[in-house]
Amino acid sequence: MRNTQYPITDTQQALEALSAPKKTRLHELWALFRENRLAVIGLVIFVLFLLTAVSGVILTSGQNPVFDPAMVRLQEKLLPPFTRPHLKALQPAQVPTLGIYLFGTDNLGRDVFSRMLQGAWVSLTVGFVAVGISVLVGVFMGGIAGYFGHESICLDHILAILVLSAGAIFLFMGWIGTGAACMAAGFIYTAVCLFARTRTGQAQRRGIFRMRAISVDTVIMRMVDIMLCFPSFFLILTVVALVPASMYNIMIVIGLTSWMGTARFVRAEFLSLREQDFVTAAKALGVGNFRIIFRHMMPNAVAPVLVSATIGIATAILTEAGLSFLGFGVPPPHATWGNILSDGKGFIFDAPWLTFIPGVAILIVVLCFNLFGEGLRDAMNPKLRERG
Amino acid sequence: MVTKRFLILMPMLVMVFLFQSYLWVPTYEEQTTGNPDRLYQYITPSLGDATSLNPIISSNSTSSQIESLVFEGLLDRDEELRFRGRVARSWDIFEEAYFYVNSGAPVPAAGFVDGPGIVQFIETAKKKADSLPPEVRETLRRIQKIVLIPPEERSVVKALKSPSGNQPVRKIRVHIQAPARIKMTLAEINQDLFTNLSRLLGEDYFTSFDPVPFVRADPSVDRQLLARWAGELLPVTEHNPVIVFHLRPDVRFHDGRILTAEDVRFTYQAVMDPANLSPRVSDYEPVKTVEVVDPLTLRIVYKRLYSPALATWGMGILPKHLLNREALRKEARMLGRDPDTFTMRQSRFDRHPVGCGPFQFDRWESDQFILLKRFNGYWEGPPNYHRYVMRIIPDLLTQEMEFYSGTLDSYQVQPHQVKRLEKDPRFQCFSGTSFGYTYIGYNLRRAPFDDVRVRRALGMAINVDHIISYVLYHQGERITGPFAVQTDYYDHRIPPLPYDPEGAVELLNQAGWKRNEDGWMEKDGKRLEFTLITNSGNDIRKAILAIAQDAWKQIGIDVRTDVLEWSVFIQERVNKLDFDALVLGWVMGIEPDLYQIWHSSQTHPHQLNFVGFQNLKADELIIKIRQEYDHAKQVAYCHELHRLIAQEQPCTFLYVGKWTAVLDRRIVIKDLEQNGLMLYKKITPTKTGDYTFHFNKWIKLAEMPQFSEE
Amino acid sequence: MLSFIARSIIQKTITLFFVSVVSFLIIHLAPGEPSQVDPLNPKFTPEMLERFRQEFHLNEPLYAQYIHFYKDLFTGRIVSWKDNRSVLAKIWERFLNSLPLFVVGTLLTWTLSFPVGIRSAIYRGGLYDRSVTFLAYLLISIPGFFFAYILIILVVTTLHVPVIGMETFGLDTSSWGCMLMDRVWHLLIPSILGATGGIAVLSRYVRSQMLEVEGQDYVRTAKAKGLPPDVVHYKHALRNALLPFVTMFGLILPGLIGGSVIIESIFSWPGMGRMAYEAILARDYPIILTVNFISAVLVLAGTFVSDLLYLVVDPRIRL
Amino acid sequence: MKQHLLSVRDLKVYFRGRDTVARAVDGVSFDIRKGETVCLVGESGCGKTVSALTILDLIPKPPGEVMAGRVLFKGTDLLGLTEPEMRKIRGKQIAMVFQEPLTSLNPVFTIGDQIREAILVHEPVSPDELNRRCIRLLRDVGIPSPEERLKDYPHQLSGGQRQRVMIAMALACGPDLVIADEPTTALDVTVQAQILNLMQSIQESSEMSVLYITHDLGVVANIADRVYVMYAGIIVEQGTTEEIFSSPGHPYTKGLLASLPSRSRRGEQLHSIPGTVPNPAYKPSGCPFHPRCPTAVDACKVRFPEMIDHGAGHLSRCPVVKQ
Repeated sequence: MRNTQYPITDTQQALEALSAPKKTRLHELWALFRENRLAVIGLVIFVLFLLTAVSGVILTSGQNPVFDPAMVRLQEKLLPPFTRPHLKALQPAQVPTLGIYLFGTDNLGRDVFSRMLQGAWVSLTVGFVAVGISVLVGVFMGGIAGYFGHESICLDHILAILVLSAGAIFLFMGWIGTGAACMAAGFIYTAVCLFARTRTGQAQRRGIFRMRAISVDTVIMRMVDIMLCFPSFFLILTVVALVPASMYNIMIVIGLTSWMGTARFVRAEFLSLREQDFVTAAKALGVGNFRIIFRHMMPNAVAPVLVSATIGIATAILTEAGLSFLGFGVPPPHATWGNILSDGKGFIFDAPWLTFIPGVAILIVVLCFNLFGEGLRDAMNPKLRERG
Repeated sequence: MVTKRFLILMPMLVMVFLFQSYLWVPTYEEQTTGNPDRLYQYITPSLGDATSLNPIISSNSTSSQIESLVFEGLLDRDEELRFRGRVARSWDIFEEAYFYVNSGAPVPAAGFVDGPGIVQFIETAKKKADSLPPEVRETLRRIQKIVLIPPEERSVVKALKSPSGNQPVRKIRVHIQAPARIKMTLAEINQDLFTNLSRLLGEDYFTSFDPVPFVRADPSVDRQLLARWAGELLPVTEHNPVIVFHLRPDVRFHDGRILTAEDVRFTYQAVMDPANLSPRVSDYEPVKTVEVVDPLTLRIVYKRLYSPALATWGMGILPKHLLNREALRKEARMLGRDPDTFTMRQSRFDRHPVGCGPFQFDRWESDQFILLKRFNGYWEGPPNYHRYVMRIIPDLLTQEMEFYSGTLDSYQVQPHQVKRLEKDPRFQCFSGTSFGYTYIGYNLRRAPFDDVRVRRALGMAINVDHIISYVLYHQGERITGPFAVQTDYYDHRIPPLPYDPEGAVELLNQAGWKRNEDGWMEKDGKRLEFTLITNSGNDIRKAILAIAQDAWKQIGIDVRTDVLEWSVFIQERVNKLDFDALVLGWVMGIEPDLYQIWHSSQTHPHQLNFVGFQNLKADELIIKIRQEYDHAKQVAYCHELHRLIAQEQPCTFLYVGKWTAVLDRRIVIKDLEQNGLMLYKKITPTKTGDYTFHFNKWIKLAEMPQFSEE
Repeated sequence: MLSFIARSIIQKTITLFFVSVVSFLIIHLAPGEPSQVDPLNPKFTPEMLERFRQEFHLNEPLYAQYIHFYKDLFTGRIVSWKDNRSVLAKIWERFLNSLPLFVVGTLLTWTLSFPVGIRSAIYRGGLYDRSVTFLAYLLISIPGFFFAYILIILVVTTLHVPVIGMETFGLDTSSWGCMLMDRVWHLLIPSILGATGGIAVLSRYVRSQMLEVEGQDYVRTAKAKGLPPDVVHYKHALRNALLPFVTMFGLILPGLIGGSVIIESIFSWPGMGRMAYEAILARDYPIILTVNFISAVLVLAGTFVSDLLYLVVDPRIRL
Repeated sequence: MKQHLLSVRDLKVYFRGRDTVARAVDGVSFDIRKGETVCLVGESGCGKTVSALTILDLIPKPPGEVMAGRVLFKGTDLLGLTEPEMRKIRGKQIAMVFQEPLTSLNPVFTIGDQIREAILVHEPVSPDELNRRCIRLLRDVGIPSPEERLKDYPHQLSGGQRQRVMIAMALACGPDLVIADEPTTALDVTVQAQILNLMQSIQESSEMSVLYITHDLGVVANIADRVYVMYAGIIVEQGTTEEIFSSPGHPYTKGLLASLPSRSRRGEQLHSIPGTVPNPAYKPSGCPFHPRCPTAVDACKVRFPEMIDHGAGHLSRCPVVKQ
């Protein structure tokens, strides 16, 4: 048979015209996501919650907030929801903004609605910052382990770090001279190493100081193992109980005790991505390490991490509520839903709304985060997508 | 498919098994009606577990609650808060006083007199006392006996630490050639003895006594140090109060041994033994000697006047035969520990105490319950209840739930619940004033709190009655000073600070603080601002924090608030005196000893006068109260001190809380009348609000009792 | 095989060492000091505090304290600072208390989750799946203590029966059967509370694992053989879906140590979690550190066991 | 003419997407007679596998859905059977051999387990008998020392051996029809030949019919009695093997034949059909092949072509190509 020439251009055009309408990845994701009605409800409430939290922080902060969550009106304590204030007993400044106690008042006569508004923001901040820390640490650790994992830490690295940290300690203890000498020696050594490396293109491995001690991957994965050895809630509790209670400490502690999953995931993802052709191609083209990581690998690895972060926020809000129950939550003056709830539980017979309003609010928001995250995860899972 | 069936059936069976147990569980009613034994048990909750049941070691409230039932002290307080003998049947208090003959000081109308001369002189003065001023006459009247102690020689070894601390300790022998000394026995303790005697013996008879010539150090030390040692070794005058206890002959420990004076002395020694690390050391530090006169008589001599002394003997008495050296060594050998380092702290006695109280120890399951059973050999007759159970339930709401379901007989009510529970026909309520007060303390070392006008203004700005009615739901009482409201020491005539925000602004203006255009108080361009702190975990304090902040904002003071975790609060802020103002509470004893909290010598870091109250007059009164054994005089001093503190307002005294306890209404007092008839009475609290005073006579009935009107 | 065991034991010992150092540092570098003494109690003097510090070696340098502590731990002589009791004895006692709660909870979780999750996976997207999903997330999302209180209040106010603690107090004279059943009743609510969360989480995992597996070719092969659906799902699919659960299963036991602090506090159940919590409050370092150490040992042992279990479950892995 | 063992009539299987319907199989009819080997040929994605799976009711529902048609097996419509009735057919009367022997065997069970299970589900057999049958089956498919292999897991076997095991499993209950879905695609060429020979020899000895699904015309030439060529969910040409190979009646068949390496001469560029199989959700109007067809005329774009009978059972769906 002879080689027949087909009018290729025509066919291509014809085929393209016929094939599925072009959709962006996001479009497709949205289309898939939209099918899951629960997830859509989750998203809607998620957005509402974000709006509430943002408006909450605007409306409840400042010198004269629209809703004052700290306004104490003792004579108006423990009023049920939808009660009108006794206007005669109040000074004009004390009258609630809405003219009604939408969610009732607490044991000090503070407007629960204002407190919930403020709490929304604080709870959200706790969730976001804690998860943000955990994602950052996790991605960083996992990325390094996955990408540079095969590289070794040599004895001279360890020595340099030891000298530097000894210098820092000396400086801290007031032995300026010794400390400065140590620091200087450390820096000079590091600089020389880096210089030599850039000159020769690669580190030459000679002598005992350049002996490979342990690989980066091992170091990081052992760190993950060590962290996983602590029962997480117990660890959080220990640290929160021992360090002074503050909102920031709680966020940091929750964040620093939950990065291990992310790190493992990112590492695995990087390990498999590193072997893939497009990375090899990029490397062959002489693209720098960091460009490869951030331009090529990170986008692939980070989307699923973000999904689990959504669920992580929900967990962080719950953790904070649990800590509040045990008396270690975010301390006043910040109201969080968790501490409104645990403060209210003593009044469960006399003022049930103090327990139920924050309880149900936490329930709904956490539920929505979870449903939203799950929906997103489903939509992004290529395996399920093919069959769906 | 087997796997599937297993996975579904297994949990179903487990659930069914779990749920069917409901049919077996007794309801509130069934617990008492079908179960007569339940009526002989008293079950009470506690938020925390006990630490140790050894009364000389433990220091928390749960432990002492149990200890008060298992152990018995020499005495306690009755309904009127007077001392009442328990293990001790009765006691005598008198004084032995000493002074060194100061042959270098002239006695008015007698010139320089030696020892026998002084004795003679006082004896004579006593005989013709009529011409003397009344106080001196009164003093002399109390002196029963005067004895002359001849000069004596002795020597002691003093250890001298080098100042830098890194050289070995130097041992220095100090030789003393004590001059003659006069010993007087007084029928009643008199802290003014020497003041009054000096009117007889000359103003500077005592003050001019120089002990230095009588001591010699070998090897010699510098003069200053020697003078200090001499002052310690040869005190010019000395009060030695003496308490003689007469014990009951029929008091037995739970293991059957008779309690004797030896046991009491052993208890004292155990407290003082450094190895035991007893927190009660400071109570007994003033004790000089404890002598066993005979098995039922005990003589305790104190180094100095110390009026709270009697109350300290309310501590539970330990059985010597179980805890002495030999017993401990035996136990250590049994446990395979080193007998030389084994102390009472490691002994099993800690968790299996044996005392002589109305209940004897039975079982203790950590964090679950402590079980006591009644002691049939109790000297006052055994209690009605057969068992006493303390359950440890760390959560108040669950305690409440358990109370409703009938497995607790009492419940410590929170203020906001009082109203609701008082109405419930199943329960009876008791309330009383507690011994703790809450206050806002100011750091008097810092401006602006060094100005009494500012402190007054701060106090006046706060509506305490408001706090009491709204935060405490009327479960509190306003106070004006640091004494227990229930006692005579508290002066009820002192008016509280009025709630007067305008007056407060006035006062601040006087102190130089003026409102600026933003409405904040300002002086020399500086805004009046500070931080008010308290510890976490106490809702009421948190509420006060919020209220104070709000109230002070009204008069133009910018207050930030901070709630800190307890240990941080204490160790970082209070102990290091790093605070502006704080909300805190003190638990008072009945004894009016305010030395540690208000004396100016206690204002250093880690001491309890952290507000930094310093007032010479107050110091003097505090010492006087400490040394006064006469109740009426003590009361008078206390009232004076109270007035002084109220004037100075070193802190804003807020309130003493009231507690309310609910009991099952079926619990009553069962008593035998003299004619042998059984009598059931409603439980009534004593004057001080103590409803458990007659606890040994309580019993639970199966049915709700009906009392006839009396 | 032997070399695998030896290697992982060495590796785990090193990890354990670091865990012990880290936990020791966390606790000792935190501000504040353990004090059995209440610093505001007027009866305590600074000298006494000093003596306590000496007794507990708190005045020594950190490394010496570290050595003291772990020497005591390994010789079994370690005692709690709070009540001078042997820490190991205390932990053992609490362990026995936690055990029934743990066993019932785990049993319910690890049985019920599978049928629920599998059914959900088979009928993916159906009404059953959607309602189970919703319910599971509801249970995951509810704050634990809130849920517990609602349950307790419901039971106490409607049924008037006690639910707190391990048994009804004052019943010790009733029949043997009654007492047993009473204990079972007290077990009911806390264990169900513990299990619901577990079931919710685990059934979600089961569902996603099954979805993954159900699409595999061998499931189709099994169907093509004419096997009934139960065999297809519960034998062919489940057995493969189980692999990731082996890891989780290895980590069940450490959960016992961490315990459920909140549930145990609410139900005043004297279990491990509550002991640990109270130790934290009292800064009872020996207990905190020992619990931590034991749980680290259990985690490492758990991972080791699950590595071995993989050998059993997955024939493709050979050492 | 032998009796039809299986005849598929006008089968339509659609997959519902979110807002699209993928017409994977869009009116397919074919027949298999007893003892005959029929090949279903076409590129990937043209609906061969779906048709095969539909016969055994193995397509995932949802999203798959049989819209129309009948699958007559020995006279009964399989599509009308209930699930338990269907299970009696699967494995017992119609067995299937899949493409990937590695993933199609359950990795966590021994091959012995898997074969035994295939027998036991249909016939109650004593353990001894069962064991003997398994060994015989393995021996039949040419696995050496079958007794030991029974205890092996799939990953311990080579690719060819795995496929032999799959075949053994398919033969376990002596089915009347074996559907082999590209059984040799994943294998080495040498092994491919062995497997094909094995299938042929078994078929000869046991009178069973085989529906052989493949995209490889080389294989077809070797084993098939008759061939159906599928494109985009429809049959475009059918006929005996010789007819199809000697005188293909459809440009698609021609294209396929032209792509066979054995047919090109040395030094000549290998022929290929431009473009790919259309997405089943967006099929072109008219003749689905027209965008790729070198001989397409304007009418092809609008009119769906009917089958044209070329006689002797050779039919094709192209009005343009003339014999």
